[in-house]
Amino acid sequence: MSLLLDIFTVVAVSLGAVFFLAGAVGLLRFPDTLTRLHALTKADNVGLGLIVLGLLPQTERPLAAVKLIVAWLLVQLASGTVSQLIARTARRTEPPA
Amino acid sequence: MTFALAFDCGLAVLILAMAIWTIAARTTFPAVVGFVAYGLLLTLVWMRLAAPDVALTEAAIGGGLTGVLLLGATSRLRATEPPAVSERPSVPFRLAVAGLCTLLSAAIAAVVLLLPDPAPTLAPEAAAKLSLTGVGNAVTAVLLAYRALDTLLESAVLLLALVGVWSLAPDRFWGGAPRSLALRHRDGSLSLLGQVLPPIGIVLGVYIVWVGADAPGGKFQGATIIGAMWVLTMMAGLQTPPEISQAWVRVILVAGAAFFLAVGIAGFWLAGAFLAYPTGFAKSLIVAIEVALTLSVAATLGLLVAGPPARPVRT
Amino acid sequence: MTEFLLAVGAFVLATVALGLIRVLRGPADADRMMAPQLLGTGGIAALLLLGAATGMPGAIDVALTLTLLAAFASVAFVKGASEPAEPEPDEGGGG
Amino acid sequence: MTGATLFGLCAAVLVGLGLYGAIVHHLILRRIVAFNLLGAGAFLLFGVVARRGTGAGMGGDPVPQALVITGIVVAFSATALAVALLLRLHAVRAAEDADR
Repeated sequence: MSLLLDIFTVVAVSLGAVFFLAGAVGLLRFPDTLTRLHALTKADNVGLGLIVLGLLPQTERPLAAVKLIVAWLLVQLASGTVSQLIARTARRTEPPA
Repeated sequence: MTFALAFDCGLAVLILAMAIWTIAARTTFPAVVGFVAYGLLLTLVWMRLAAPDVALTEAAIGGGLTGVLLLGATSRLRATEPPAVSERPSVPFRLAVAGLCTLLSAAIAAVVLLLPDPAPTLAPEAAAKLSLTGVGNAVTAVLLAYRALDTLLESAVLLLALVGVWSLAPDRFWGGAPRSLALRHRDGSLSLLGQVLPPIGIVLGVYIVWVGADAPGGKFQGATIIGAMWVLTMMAGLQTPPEISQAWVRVILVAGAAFFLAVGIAGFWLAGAFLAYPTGFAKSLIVAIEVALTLSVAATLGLLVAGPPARPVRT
Repeated sequence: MTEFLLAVGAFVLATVALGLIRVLRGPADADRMMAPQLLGTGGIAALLLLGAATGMPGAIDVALTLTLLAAFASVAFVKGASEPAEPEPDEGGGG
Repeated sequence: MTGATLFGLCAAVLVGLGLYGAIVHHLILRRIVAFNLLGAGAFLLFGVVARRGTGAGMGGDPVPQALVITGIVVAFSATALAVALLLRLHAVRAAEDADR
């Protein structure tokens, strides 16, 4: 059972790391502000989500697991809001190409 | 162990890169963004140095409040910023300064490499008397028992800084409210964030103050989080900064330091020395002081971000 | 498992560092602001991995603090970008 | 080489960099930022000393750690005061320019 959980952790955490890589590459390679923002949110939502999911079996106390999930939810809320705000600012300050 | 060292090396390289960028950037805005990233990375370094209490403080202040302060100042001064190249000092001067700073760095590096081994430490002494204070977190014990005078003076310094900021107000605005922190155009998503995040943040802040007696955490860490949540509601336009002449504002600001001082003076009679706690009451007094200080420090930090009064008193 | 989690932590940190090149390149201020945003999330992930790897007390609490303040710098930037730089007239504000 | 020594060397470079920026930059805001960078380097040195002083089951010496916490909060309040002074200076200058 613990081996299975460990395998689950390895798979989920590695996948999460790949999404971070994708987010960073997108942030560098995409042509304009809004598409870069799109890449950024993938790392925020899916990358961190998968890492949190993978770490859940490794927690010792239930409180730690709850805190992990709360951390992910808070990042969802903050990153969603910030993306909206940044996108609106980008549209106001630079004319569309 | 090698993985850990590789992690540390990567972290050190990143921090140095961000620091160089912060100093070398041509204009102010990218430099300040670099500094915000630098603060985030420092939080990770403090965790690697086994100092979670410091990491909490750095996360709240370095990553949050300092960024708000510096970015706000950058955008307000942007129009007056001269072109980067025009005001640069001459090359020989810069080379001389660079030489001097390299010497300083080399001297400090030599000191770091020559630090005595085994290192002197006060950890055993701090642990030995820990049971007398009743708290389990040695850092909290240092802050509120062994070196309580430092902490008392610090709360006074915070108030002094705030008085200094307020005294910069033009005469006609004295006693009024600081300028609004809200966005000019009200934003729905930010209002949502300003409504959902603060309740969670306040719970976490109170939790961190509470566990601070026995686990990483404490009043400064918790207070910064609570203060930051207040700033967030002001930025979302849900609250406006209060007029500084109001009595309740003044009472909250001085409550922590005043209570701390009162307990300290009471120590003369009850325990025979200034800031000494009577035996058996140490933990309850420490927690009480922490609660009072949390409220005051949170209010002080929020008002420090808000700045000097910029509106006349409403009558 | 400890080594694996540390290695992933280092990897995540390295990738978000890659993203930091965006601060250098810009071109718009909004682009520059995204890099600390990514670094914030990556830092939270690295912190959680570090905490799980070393069992350090408080790592999750520090990560939670970072999540609460993740939006701060960006909101401050948006406020700065949405306003003229002159000293502004008094406004009523909400509230 | 341990992690603590590594970060100690890192802190040494940060102090030098911060000092360089604080002297060379013309804009006061940049100097404030550079000075904060320097301060963070100095705090980091305290952290390294604390980390080396492990003992009594603690990860580090709690006394320098507590000093750094105090220092971070005080550094923030000093920065807030400096920024307020700077903004006021600019407001006064702008008013003088308008009069002229």
